[in-house]
Parts: sequence; structure tokens; C-alpha cells
Amino acid sequence: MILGDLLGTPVHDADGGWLGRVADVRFVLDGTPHQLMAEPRLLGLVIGPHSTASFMGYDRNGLTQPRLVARILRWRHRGSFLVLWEDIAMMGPRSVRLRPGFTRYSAALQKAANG
Amino acid sequence: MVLTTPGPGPAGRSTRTGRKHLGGLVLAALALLTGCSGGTSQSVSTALEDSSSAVATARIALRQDMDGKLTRAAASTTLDDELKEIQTSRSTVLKLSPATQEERETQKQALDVLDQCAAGFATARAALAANDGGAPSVSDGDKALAGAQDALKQLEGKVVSP
Amino acid sequence: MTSSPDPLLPAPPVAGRVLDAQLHLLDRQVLDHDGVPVTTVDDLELSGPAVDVEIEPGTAAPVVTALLTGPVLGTRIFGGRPPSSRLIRIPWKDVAEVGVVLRLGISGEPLDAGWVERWVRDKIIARIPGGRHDPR
Amino acid sequence: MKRLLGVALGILTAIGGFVDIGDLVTNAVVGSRFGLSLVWVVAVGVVGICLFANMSGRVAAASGRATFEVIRERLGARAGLANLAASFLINLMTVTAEIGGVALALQLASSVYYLLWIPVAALAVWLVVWRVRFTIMENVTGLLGLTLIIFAVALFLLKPDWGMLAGQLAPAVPEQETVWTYSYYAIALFGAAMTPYEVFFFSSGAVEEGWTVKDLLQERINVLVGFPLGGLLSVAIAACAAVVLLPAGISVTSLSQVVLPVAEGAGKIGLALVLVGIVAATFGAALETTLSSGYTLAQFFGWSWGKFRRPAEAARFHLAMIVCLLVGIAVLATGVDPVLVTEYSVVFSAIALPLTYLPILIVANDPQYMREHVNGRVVNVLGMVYLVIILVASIAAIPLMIVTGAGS
Repeated sequence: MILGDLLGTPVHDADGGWLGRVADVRFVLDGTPHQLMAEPRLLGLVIGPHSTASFMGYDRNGLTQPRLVARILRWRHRGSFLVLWEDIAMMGPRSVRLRPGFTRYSAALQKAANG
Repeated sequence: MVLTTPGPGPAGRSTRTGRKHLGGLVLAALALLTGCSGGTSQSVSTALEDSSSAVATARIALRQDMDGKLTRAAASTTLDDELKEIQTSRSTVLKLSPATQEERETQKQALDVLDQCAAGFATARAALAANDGGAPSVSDGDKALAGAQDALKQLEGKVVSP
Repeated sequence: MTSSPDPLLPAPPVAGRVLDAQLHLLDRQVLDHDGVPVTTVDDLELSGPAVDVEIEPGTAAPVVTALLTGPVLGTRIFGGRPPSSRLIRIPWKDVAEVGVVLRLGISGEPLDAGWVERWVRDKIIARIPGGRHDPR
Repeated sequence: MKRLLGVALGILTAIGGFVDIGDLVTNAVVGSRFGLSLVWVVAVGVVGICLFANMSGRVAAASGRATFEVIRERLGARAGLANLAASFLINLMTVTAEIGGVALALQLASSVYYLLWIPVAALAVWLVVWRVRFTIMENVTGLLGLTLIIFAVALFLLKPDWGMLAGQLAPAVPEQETVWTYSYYAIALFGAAMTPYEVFFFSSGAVEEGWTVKDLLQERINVLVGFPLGGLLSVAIAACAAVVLLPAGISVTSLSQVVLPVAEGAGKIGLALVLVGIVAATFGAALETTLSSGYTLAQFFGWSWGKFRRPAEAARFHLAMIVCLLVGIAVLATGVDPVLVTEYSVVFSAIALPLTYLPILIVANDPQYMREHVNGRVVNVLGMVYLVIILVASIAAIPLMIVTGAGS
């Protein structure tokens, strides 16, 4: 599948309850490099209940300036959370379903991991 | 839009320094908004205003030409530009469809004055083309335009928008 | 604002570098190994999972297999999607570095992603006198 | 010594390159109708362009990324494309206006009808874009554009009543105008001073010339000294119109009226100099806007771009510019008044300002791009203040355009 199909797709829990839309897709480079770089492995989905527009970088912990812009963008993305690949039951271009008892993690990127 | 077009010279200069009261301005703007939909006299007075700006420009250009401050190329280009302005105003006035006898009268007077302006421009351009010494002279052109300017001002005074 | 505590658990730590698709990959400039712009990342292709099929617990996570470019930009913006055969791919194995831009480890010249550029160059620009003149 | 020379040259070209057809026409129109009562807008606009040109130059020097790459990356494909469409169309309007300006100035010099000059001007623009080195192009047009200083000289030679001129400086609506036309022209002046193409061009130029963080100081001096002096030139244009045209009841609608005050004050020599200056300034701006249309398209789609490459190595970039010039010629060939195109282009520029300046402000704070060169606190506060001003101007522009019938 292609990533564009996934972004903005509605996300439901196991009972069909609406959780939000896919705001971003998180990958991790932790495999063995085949040639130049490791292939990015899908780590999980960032799900936003309010807006799926770009975070413009403000989901990174370090970015807090200018204050007003940071505040507005954070507010637009309030309630966003990360679910891991292990908690995803089904994926498609029209909907994503999570497994029962999935865990919501903070969507914030750790600055150190971001390099 | 606003009809107190100042005349040339220091008299005009002094009116410019006056400032309107803000409340009056808002009222004027509202009146303007409601009255903007049409009105022969409104369109005519705009056309006359544009034309008197054009004639005034042409007179400055001619005077500068006589004083040796302006090149022929620049002077004749200026006249061409301003004549175009007069022609635009004339076709605007011509296209109006006046509703009352009074408005028809206004339209006719405006067309007459604009024709006088165009004639003044013709004289002035011929003077520039005649390349010194010939007839008409540049000062003849300026005189013709001065006449047109007076006629414009008179009519502007008469046409008061509602 | 930053001091307001996040009520959610922090994500479990991972060993490698974390990349968010929108933030770090999509819409970034792609340069070849000589620093010549090739394209932008218009979309990404994943190795899975099968669309609308129940994912068995324990299934290995899908990986990014290729950068996509070309008509896929239009469909990403206006909806729909081009047939798989019309996707222009740059395999992930050719990506050398992900930073402010993505750098490839290869030359951009033979890539499918450059065919329009090559066509315009060969049919139009190179035929105008001075088209190959070095300005420096 | 060589370094000092570089700084001087940079400042001079920044002054000469500041004024374009938009500044010329808008300032003369405003001077002839509002006197100097809108000069404060020029001041606000100049501070704004200094702020954001400096910021975009810093982003380009620190990260090697020009403004439109940043815009696409931050706004995403969809909002980025909307931005591209708006910026590109406005840019195309500006290209058209600048080429028309070159042709009008050449008509004033030669009395050959301007429509005949248009293909000549466009061809000359293309040849320079195709062949001439970036720095030479910048320096020659910038230095020749400096002859516009004649506006300031002419102002002195006109021996105006300085006290009365100074009295006009207070922001107030003249009697024969309305608040609406006053606000409309305030936005037009603001748009003319802050035209987005200047930022596209400035940041792409920094990449063209291979600036690094070492060049930041010089860049800052160029902008902070050159642009305000360029702004003073704008004020001189308005003041000349206010002294000669306003008392005669003339409101400017053509380029010939813009130069009359200079002839009045400085005679034929002044006229010759001002025509050289106008041709150089509009020709320089035609080059900048033509390049900017190539830059924005290429940077959005990730094409290879730049005058530092052979044309064949940036084929789509060069093709896009050729097409833009042809479109500009076609638009002008319809006989549309270039001065009118200019007046609309500056207002539309004002409308599109937030689209350009918000992403720059955000990226200039991003350490991934900027490392230690992120914005300081003062710059951020100023940036936010300007973002609000820009937003207000942008939202108010269209309603004001309708209410005033585009300022008539």
C-alpha cells in the first residue's frame, strides 16, 4: 500500500467507536542496513481526534518558538496519541481498526531519538 | 468619488491640508456605498475628474517643453497617455443611459466639454509635431487646453452627485 | 504551555532513529550523490499489510520499500490513486541519508524519476544556442 | 579592502534593487492623492521586508534550502500547492507589469509605442537569464538602478515648502479622499514594499551565490542598510508627486506622470537619469520575478534549478521561465494597461503575504534546519507582530478593493 492512502484515514476501536484520523505514520530505522540505510520499519500511527493537518514540526519536544504559533498548533493537535503496530487489527484506505485493549502512547517525539 | 477637486495652484494646496472628521468620513463612505450602484451624475463627475487630471498633466508637460525641461519624446508620450485618458472618459460618458431630462442634459454637456478637451489635445500634439516655428505653436496648444480646463471646472461645479 | 504534563505514557524506547512520515520524509527534496535535485518525496510505498485484511498478531511490521514521485502527487492532493504501473519509484536501498533533504547514493541521471527533465533537456533546452554553456 | 568593497557593492545593489515598477507606480499614485500621509506605511513595510528577507537569507545560508522548498516541506503538498498557485500567479502578474514598465520607460525615452518595445524587453530579459552570470546581473542592474536617486535630488531642486511637507507626514486622511481609499492604498503600499517575490529571489539568490553562515554578517548589513535607503527612495518618489502633482489636482495613472516632477526639478538631464533608472530598476525586477517564477515551481516540484547550472542541467527551470515570459508578452499584447496590472499586482501580493512569511518564521526556529542560528527572541516577537499585521492586511484587501472600486 502507499502512505498517501493511510494519511487522513478514519481510525476506529474494536467496537467500531470513532477515535480520530491518521495524522502521521511513525517509522524506526533499527533493522540491519541492506545497502546504505536500514529500511524504515512501521512503528505505529499518530492519531489525531481534531486535525490531521501537518504539525509543522511542533510535535517535536524542542520546538517552542515562536510561542503563539507553537501554542496554536499544539492546541489544534490536542488529544493526539500514538498506537503501536502491535495494536493495529486492520488497515485499509477507508478505515483503520485497532485491537481491543490498545494502548495510547504520547505522540511526542523524544528529542534524543530524533537526532 | 469625492467631488471637492481642488483647482491648480496654491488654492488647491491649502484645501489638501484640511482634515475631515472621522465620523463624517464614515457617513460619507456609507453614502458613497449606497450611491455607488449608478447615477449618471456620479459617473459624469468621475469622468470629469479624471479628465481634468489629464488636462492638468498635459499643461505641465507643455510648459516644461516650453521651458526646455522636457524632451520631445517624453512630452509627446505624455500627451498620448493623457489623450487616451480623455477618450476613456468620453466613452464612459457616452455609454451612460440617462433616465431623466436633467441627466440627459448633463451627459450632453459633459460630451461637449470632453470634445473640447480632445480638440485641445489635437492642437497641442500638432504643435509638438510641427517642431518649432510652425503653426500652431506650443503656446497655442497650451491656450486650447487652458480653455478646456476652464470648461471642465465649470461643469464639475454644476454636476453635484446626490 | 510546554509545562502542561502529558497524561499519556511515553512511547516505549526504540533502538534506532525515529522518522515521522509527514515530518521527516514527505515533501522533502531528494538530491542525488552529486547534490543535483532529482525530485521531492511525493509519497512512500510500504511492503504491506494487505489492504482490509485482518492482521495476525505477531506479524512483522511493514517497511518502506520505495519513495514515490510523479502523478502520485496529484492523487495525493486531489484524491484517487494512479495504477501501480504508473508509480515512479526510487527504491529505499538507494537512499543514503535522511536529513533536511534525502540524499541518494546513486546518480540521478538514469532514474525513471528524471524522464521529464531529460525529455525537456534533449528536445528543447539543449537545442537552443548556449543551452550547454557553463555560466561559471 | 576587498571585503569593504564587497559590502559597499552589496549595499548599493540592495538600494538600486529595492525599487521596482510596483514601488514606482504605487508611491507616485499615493503621493499625488494622499501627499505624504502614507509614508508611515512605507516605513512599516521596509522594516517588515528587512526582517523577513534577513530571515529567509539566514535559512538559506544555514541549511542550503530556499524558501519554496521550505514552504512545501512545512505546509505539506496540498496547502503548499495552493500557496504555489497563488504565489506563481501573482509573480506572473508582476513579471508582466515589470516588462510593461520597461517598455513604457523606453517609450518615454524614444516615443516609439510601448507595445513595440515589449518583445524587445522580454527577449533581453530571457537572454540575461539564459546567459549572464548571477552576480553580474545583480550588480549591473542594481548599480544602474541607483540613478533613481535623482528623485531625491529633484525633490531638493524643487525647493518645496519643507515645513508643509513635514506637516503631511502625520497619518491622516486628506479631505478629498475616504478612509476606505486611504486604507486600500495603505495595503497597496505595504504589498509593494513587502512583495513575496523579493523573499523567493533573495533566498534563492543566497543559494545561487553559495552563501554560508560566514556570509551572514554581510547579508545582514546589505539588508539592514540597503533596504531602508531604498525605502527612502520610495518616499522621495511620493514626495515629488506630492509637491508637483497633488497641488495641480493630478492623480497618477501613467508612468509619464511619474517622471514629470523630476523634469520639473532637474530638467532634461534629470529626465534622462530617471529614465535610465526606471529602465534599470524595472528590468532588474523583471529578471528577479522571471527567475522567481522558475524558482518557485522548481523548488515545489523538486526540479533541478539555478543560474549557476548550465541551462541543460536545469531544463524544466529554464523552460518554465521561457513560458512565463511568453505568457507575459501575450497578456501585454492584449493592450492591457501595465500600470493597472501593477496596481493590482501589489494588492494581490499583500493578500498572499501570510502564505509566504509564516513558513519562513517557523523554519527559522527549527534547529534541524538552523542549528545554532535559530531566531532570537526579539526577532520572533517582531516576526509575530508582523504576522498579525500581514494577516490583517491580507484579510482586509479584497473587501477594500470591492468597496473602493480598486481605489478609484
